[in-house]
Amino acid sequence: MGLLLFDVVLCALLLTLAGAAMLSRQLVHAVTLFIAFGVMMALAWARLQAPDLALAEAAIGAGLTGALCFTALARYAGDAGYPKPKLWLPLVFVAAVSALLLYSVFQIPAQPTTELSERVAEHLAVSGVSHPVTAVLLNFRAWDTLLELLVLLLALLGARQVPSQLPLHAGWSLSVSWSRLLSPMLLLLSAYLLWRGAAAPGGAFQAGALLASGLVILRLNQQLAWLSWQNFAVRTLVLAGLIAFVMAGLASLLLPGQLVWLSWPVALAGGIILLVETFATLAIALTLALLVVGEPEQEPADA
Amino acid sequence: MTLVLLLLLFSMLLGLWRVIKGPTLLDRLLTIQLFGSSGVAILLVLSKLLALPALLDVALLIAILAAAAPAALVQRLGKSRADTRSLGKTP
Amino acid sequence: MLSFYLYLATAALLLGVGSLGLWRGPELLRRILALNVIGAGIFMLMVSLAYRPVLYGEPADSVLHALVLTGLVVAVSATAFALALLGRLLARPQ
Amino acid sequence: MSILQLCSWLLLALGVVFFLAGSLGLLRFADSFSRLHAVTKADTLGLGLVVIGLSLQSHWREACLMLLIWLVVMGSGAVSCQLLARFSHEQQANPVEPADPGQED
Repeated sequence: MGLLLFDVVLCALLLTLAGAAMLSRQLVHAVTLFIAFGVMMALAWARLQAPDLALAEAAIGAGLTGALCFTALARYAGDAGYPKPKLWLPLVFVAAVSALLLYSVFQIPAQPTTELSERVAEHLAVSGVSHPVTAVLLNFRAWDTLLELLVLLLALLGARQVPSQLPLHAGWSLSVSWSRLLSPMLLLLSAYLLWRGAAAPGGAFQAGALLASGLVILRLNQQLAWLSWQNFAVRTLVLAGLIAFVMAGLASLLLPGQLVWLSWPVALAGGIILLVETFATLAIALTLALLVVGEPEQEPADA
Repeated sequence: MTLVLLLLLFSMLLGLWRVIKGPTLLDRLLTIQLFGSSGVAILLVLSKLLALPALLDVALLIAILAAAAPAALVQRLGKSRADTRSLGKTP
Repeated sequence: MLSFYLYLATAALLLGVGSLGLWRGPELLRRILALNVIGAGIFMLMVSLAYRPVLYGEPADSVLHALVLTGLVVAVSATAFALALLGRLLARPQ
Repeated sequence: MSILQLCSWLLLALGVVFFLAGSLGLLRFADSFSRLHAVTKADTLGLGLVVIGLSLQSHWREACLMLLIWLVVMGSGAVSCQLLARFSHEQQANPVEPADPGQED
């Protein structure tokens, strides 16, 4: 009963924050509301017993989204105001669509279809890890993860085609030293999440997102001058996730008894997954960080 | 335990007014700070209540990122012209 | 049971709110945020569906969790790409 | 109910009170800087009390993790308080964007 009330308040908060972000008059307010919305989403995932998602959402929402949006805002500075758009026509249309959606989601039966999760549980023992989400991501549906790394790479390559420079400003010394103080902890926590992914919530995506947030925060505080596409090691590591994945797939094909691409032999599965995940973490972290703060360094224009 | 959870969420609900109404950007950023720390507390209690120890990791993650992020973000936004202008003014 | 439908309804309403923002704008950045809100609604739909086994005392559906996890990271990279395009658009001399 | 549990519940209740006080301060105080003060201090203390309260009911490893979380939040409360105040101060001195009209819907 109490938990239901908690759900009601949480859902109301989520909807209010989203609605206010969409309707607020100034863009900067929309962005802050959206960041608050991200924090609440992490809580919702935690409540819905999806700790993996809560980890990823927290890492993305608290670090990356904020940096992305504030960078975009800084570009908007000095932009003229926009005329206030009409509210009623879209509102009526959207209300109708929402009513339809509401009607259809209430048709969904509460009885779960357990076929897939039963099959996951059945094959968990031969996957090399004991955490089902990691087993799905890195073994049963390894194709998805491989292609996702490709999508990340494509996003980075695409963003690099449209560079627009925004100078980094000298950080406040308190902020710089505080972020430096926290950086070992960030590194340690993401390594822990990566390692932990084999048996408990954690894994390459969460660790990668966290590491990316850390890199972005340090970069915004004028650290990590090496973090740019010009650096050969960075480029190599960005590609390393994909390469390690493909190599692992090819190598496991060569082993006797292996017929299917991207299916790991049982005895080696744990090791292969850890290896692939390590490179994937580094690749995800660097790709996301470059996407967020990737522009070439430049002296402030009028300093 | 559920009562604690509810009251913590209620304290976030109180903050909602400030994040929507402002009036200054500082108030909004502050409310995000409040959401961060109440969120950490809620996650701690939830991890106990739902018996999900992994939520403690989530709480640590939010704590560390919320610790470092606002400062970095604010620099990105606010210092741009203000800083160079003030540098120009000093004799 | 009730919370399951509550989160489903929230997912549907988030989709509605997001599409309102997408239509209304007026700034491009707000439209990108609106797309993210719609994405959040869809993720919430999937996660609520994954929550159903919990109602019957079983662990949540890991396949859906894995899908949403992939989706979260793809969504942030797509947002970053969209914002890069936006930055280029704004940097263009008027 | 053992003494330990009683203490734990008392601490939890006290922690929640501090959280609510912080939020009330955010809501009621007159200007941004006093609100800043209310949030960053009261919440840190509230979180500390919640952490100690929960630790009394937990395994020692979880208690250590929670203590670490509290330490981080304590540091970040102090630092971000300073930084946000400084940001606001600089922005007031030379505003980048037109001043906020103060009301909106």
